Amino acid sequence: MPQDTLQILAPNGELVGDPPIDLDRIRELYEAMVVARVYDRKCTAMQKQGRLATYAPFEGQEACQIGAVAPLNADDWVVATYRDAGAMWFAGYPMVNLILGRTGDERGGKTPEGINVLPPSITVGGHMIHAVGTAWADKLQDTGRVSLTMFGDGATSEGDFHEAMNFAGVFDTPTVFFCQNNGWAISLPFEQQTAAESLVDKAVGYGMRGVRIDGNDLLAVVAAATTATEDARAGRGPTFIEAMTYRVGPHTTADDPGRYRTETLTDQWRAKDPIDRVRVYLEAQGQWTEAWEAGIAQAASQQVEDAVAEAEALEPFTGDEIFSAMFAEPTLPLLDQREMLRRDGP
Amino acid sequence: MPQDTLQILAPNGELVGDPPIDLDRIRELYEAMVVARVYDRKCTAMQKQGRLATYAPFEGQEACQIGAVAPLNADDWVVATYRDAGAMWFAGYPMVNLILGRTGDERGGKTPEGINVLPPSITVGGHMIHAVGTAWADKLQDTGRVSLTMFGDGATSEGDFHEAMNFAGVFDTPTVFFCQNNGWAISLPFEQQTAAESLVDKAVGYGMRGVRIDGNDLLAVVAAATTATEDARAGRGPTFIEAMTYRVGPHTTADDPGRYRTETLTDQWRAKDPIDRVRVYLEAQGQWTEAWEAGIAQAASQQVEDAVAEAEALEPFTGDEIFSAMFAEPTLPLLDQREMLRRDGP
Amino acid sequence: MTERTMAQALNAALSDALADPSVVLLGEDVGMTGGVFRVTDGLRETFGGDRVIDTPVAESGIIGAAFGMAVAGMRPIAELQFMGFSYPGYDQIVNHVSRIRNRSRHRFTAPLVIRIPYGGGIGAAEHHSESFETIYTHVPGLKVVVPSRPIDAKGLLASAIADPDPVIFLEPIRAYRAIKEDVPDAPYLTPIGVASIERTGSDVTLIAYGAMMKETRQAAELLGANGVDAEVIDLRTLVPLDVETIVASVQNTGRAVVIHEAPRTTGFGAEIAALIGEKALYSLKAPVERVTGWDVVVPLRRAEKHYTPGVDRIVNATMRTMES
Amino acid sequence: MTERTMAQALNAALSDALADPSVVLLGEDVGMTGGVFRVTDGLRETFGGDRVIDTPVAESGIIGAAFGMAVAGMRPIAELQFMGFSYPGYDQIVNHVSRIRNRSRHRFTAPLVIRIPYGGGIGAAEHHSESFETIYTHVPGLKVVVPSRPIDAKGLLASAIADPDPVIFLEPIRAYRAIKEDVPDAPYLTPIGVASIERTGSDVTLIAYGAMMKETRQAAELLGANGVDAEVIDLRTLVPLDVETIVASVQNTGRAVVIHEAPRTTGFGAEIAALIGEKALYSLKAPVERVTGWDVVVPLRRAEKHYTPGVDRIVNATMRTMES
Ligand SMILES: Cc1ncc(C[n+]2csc(CCOP(=O)(O)OP(=O)(O)O)c2C)c(N)n1
Ligand SMILES: Cc1ncc(C[n+]2csc(CCOP(=O)(O)OP(=O)(O)O)c2C)c(N)n1
Ligand SMILES: [Mg+2]
Ligand SMILES: [Mg+2]
Repeated sequence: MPQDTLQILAPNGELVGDPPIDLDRIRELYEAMVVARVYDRKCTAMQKQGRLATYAPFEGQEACQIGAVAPLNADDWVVATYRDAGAMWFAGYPMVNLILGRTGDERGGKTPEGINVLPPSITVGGHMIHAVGTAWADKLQDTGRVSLTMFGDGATSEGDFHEAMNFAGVFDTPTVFFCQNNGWAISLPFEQQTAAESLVDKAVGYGMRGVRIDGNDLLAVVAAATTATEDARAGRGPTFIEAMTYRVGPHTTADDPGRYRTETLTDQWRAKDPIDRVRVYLEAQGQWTEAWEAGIAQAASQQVEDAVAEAEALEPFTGDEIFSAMFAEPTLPLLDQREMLRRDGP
Repeated sequence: MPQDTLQILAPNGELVGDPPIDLDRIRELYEAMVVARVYDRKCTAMQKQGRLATYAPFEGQEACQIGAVAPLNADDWVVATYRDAGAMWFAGYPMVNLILGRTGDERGGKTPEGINVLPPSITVGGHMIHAVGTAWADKLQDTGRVSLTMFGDGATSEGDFHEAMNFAGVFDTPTVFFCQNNGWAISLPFEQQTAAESLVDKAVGYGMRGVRIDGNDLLAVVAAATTATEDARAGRGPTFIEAMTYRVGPHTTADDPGRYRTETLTDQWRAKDPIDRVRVYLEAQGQWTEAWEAGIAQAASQQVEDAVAEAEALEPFTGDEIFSAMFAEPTLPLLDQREMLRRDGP
Repeated sequence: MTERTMAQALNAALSDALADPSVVLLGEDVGMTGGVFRVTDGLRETFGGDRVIDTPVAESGIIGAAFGMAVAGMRPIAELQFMGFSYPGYDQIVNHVSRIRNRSRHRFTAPLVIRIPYGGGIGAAEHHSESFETIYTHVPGLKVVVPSRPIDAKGLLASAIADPDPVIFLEPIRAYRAIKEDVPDAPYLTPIGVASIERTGSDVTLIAYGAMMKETRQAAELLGANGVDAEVIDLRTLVPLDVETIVASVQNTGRAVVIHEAPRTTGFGAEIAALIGEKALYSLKAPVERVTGWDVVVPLRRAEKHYTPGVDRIVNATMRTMES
Repeated sequence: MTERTMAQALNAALSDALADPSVVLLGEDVGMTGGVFRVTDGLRETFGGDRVIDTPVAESGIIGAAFGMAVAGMRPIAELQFMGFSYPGYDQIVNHVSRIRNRSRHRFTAPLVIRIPYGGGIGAAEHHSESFETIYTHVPGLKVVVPSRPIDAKGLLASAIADPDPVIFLEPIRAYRAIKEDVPDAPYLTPIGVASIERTGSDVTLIAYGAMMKETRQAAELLGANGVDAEVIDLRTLVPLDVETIVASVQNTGRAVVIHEAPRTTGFGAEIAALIGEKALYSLKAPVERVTGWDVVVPLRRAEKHYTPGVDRIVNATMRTMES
């Protein structure tokens, strides 16, 4: 880790700072990390069986996925990416929706009422400004809500990142910018994405608070996310968090990391696993048993299987349905086209 | 001026640092500033007479216009904006071309061979990356050329600024980013463009050298531009320069600054006029006479008049000609359209 | 009723809309200066800087932020200064604004209006004369509206703001102050998706929209004086298009001329001509004529006249259809 | 001659081009991984990281930088990963790439190729199945090329790189590996602006390009088996369009069906239909049929089949033209 990187729980499971949450809460978040990992591995496996489309695993980033969301209220906004299924799920986006999306079904995007998690952004960079807009609306309407946006190191190269950061600064919106610097934008290593030492160096250029943390340290993530969320909610404006983490798996199930990296670095990061260190800590505190973890994992695995089964059981869209959500009401030309499809077939 | 702002010649004409150039060169640059101001005022006047289209005056920014270009070689690239006529002219773009552009004639954009000044960018923000591309080509082809791009404070809000700065940093291109922070993006004051204290704070986020200077101080501008240009030429990569200056005139001849600012601040800046202070200094050095200046001004005024007359004397494009520079050779569909225009008239 | 220019009629619609606290207006220079074309004049004074918001120069940011606000339940109206400056925001429009309803199966929506001054004819600088409506009409999920006169401008803008879906609202620059007409003072809605038959006629159908309505109306008068009875349709909405009105008219007249200042290739005239060919082929007595801008960059002031279709070009094209 | 897929044929053209030191290739993941579709496989190893350049994720930056390089005399080839990710670079393309020659009256030029994989049919995620060729064909100053088969892909890409003007080079994703065919090993140029008559026929003209050529060829076979003799035109270039070949064919057959997977409204089919209506109206025995994608977001994997025109749709539309 570079200097000035907040760490609370060291890779060996020892505390090197003050935990921001109590043991019960750590257990809850640990459980969520385990579920997330099971979900993630299960999806990868199911993709190999051809039951899911391309999948972007987040293994190694579970502390970010769970910790960034931990301080949020149920109705806060979450505006995240294709790699943030863990975060979205923990924020209340149902697993079946995630899976539906991965089978290639638009109905996955239908977040339940009351939950303000947007469908994942597939394009890189464009979504961060949305979390400025939602936050701005909340500020203008004084709802007290906060908007969390999650994105990768690669996304900070896009012009839209800049405009989002700048607007958040200028309009002082309650937005939390949570960057998972996982070392790679597909095959491009961090060092080739920017000449800056660190992404957090960008914050000052937007007049924004910036903090760099050990992204594999659940407690550091929770601490930084909590401060940022509280600041935002209290009207103290946006924060940029750079979480140093690593994508230990491929970019997606279609990617072959062997083309651009060796396993050495990856192995070093595996040794800093975000789940292991919390387990070691919890075990030392007498808060962890193998049986408990097995139970969680088993339930999670079942949940994913069920979600895939549910998704597969759902009748695919009819031709008619592809016209039905372009507008509140289909326009006359769309009805005309629906007629053509009915007449001539696909 | 904020702290850490390089100043060499104070507004009262006294040296507060070491001049980067000798008196002869200062006289040359002074002359150029006078020509630029005469040109600028003349264009404004001619626009009022309806002889030119909308004009964007740079009065108050002459030190930037001349000083930024001063260290360049004849074949270096200059990629600037609608407000940088002074800089473009000093870099070798003929006055008649500038005027032609202002009468609304594409032929103004035809830079003479050997001069690498691009036609001015009318859109804000998009052109800076071009100076990364030209510099990159020069680096790959080892020509030793440097690319200077000039832009305003407002342009730094665009996503393209970010991508340009980032690419320049990553690919270490010989590009000089010269930002004239003239306090306004049309009606938006600097303080509402960014929450950062200063634009130079952005440089670190791109791993780039950044320097803030008194943009109304010719010697500070020349010093900073010379260092940046030499660094670029020597393979030491890009520099970001923030020149603190002020647009004392309207945004364009179509603008009414009374809608968004009072004259108080403008008057304060008039007192820091970039030409006056050099005159005071030169006079103190026995290097300035009224007659000399009047001669320069007279010649410059004549040059503008001549350029306008030349532009007006030029036959406007025929209908045929609007098709003639879309491609190296007009395509068949374009020839077809040319025929239609010939047939049916405009 | 008050006599108003289009700019004033739009201002009135915006002022009416801002009475609803969920409506905000944002863009470059919309507040302090009242916008490049003064369409938002006085609104900041009335509704405050939090509701009529001057933004940094960042079109993608403006649209992306407005999108987020819309998703969160507001009714933002984003103004871009010229169509030539709209392209940096194109990704936000295509990839997010137009799609969030479908992506979320109606759960999240973007009831947002993007106002874009467009078109030439005022001898402006490069990028200030664009007519690229096609790049918006081609995008599924957007409505595209183009008023040609003050009375429609007010009612259509009110409808656009009330619409549950995103609307690209194109404002013809040279029509902003070209004419004044009586515009009702009370708010009203002019429906989106309904063309207006401005003049009935039996010989030929002239189809246009936006700024080109001026030349089209003039051409119709001239043709009338020469014994050619032209029906004139002002489309008013490009998406969703009022196909029925067009087709019915051409079935009646048997001839059609479609007029726009956008470049010819895949301009909106291609769509109209194709539709007429599909739905009224057997009524056609002559090829549908397209009178359009050329596939060139809009020339600058001194040569712009060669680009924008003039009355002559419309008349000549129409006379050609009459010869068949 | 070597049997090659389109991806391999493109790779060969790129490899040939890189022999010229002024050619560089830049884009996201084009180097180390050989690109999302492996079209640039092995090129970095051969020509080095300075010539085959992995860039940050910034489409506007990629195009803007490539533009600057082109202006400075190089021949950059920019790759965007999917058409759905091309929009952030749209401003650079419209406002600079397409215009610098005109803006500088030939003094500065942008001989640049922008390669964009496009189109659906592989059940991809959102934004990975776009066919928005219209937003490029509508822009004056761009050439737009779309190969449908390996042999053309190599020759057209070589021509695009050699072209003195900017070329948008659209690569149909599902054709990358769909077929192999013999492709000459030596470099050659396939001219831009010339359509290819793939099959002669007397009853109807089927006009398509890119990935849709597959279904179009199949439809023609099927129609042939049913006694309908279809002429098949592969446009290969959309701008500048080979109008003559299209018109001559339709004048002969009297019927036309135009096929693309792009959305219908102001899709390229509109342009073709309009042109046929203009230049061959009196030869037409039936309305020109447009078989297109719909004005909807391309559905995801489970429902995509309702979107992309299939053989049946082409056959049915063609049979309808035969009834008149
Ligand atoms: C606008 C855009 N350009 C390119 C892509 C292709 N792409 C998908 S993911 C990715 C890398 C993103 O890296 P990063 O932001 O670090 O996120 P990570 O995948 O590492 O989580 C790229 C280039 C895209 N989805 N959107
Ligand atoms: C992409 C784009 N958006 C908006 C505009 C309209 N516009 C012209 S100048 C300007 C302000 C630019 O401010 P700044 O960069 O500070 O330059 P200055 O005019 O002060 O020299 C704006 C918004 C434009 N030309 N291009
Ligand atoms: Mg990453
Ligand atoms: Mg400024």
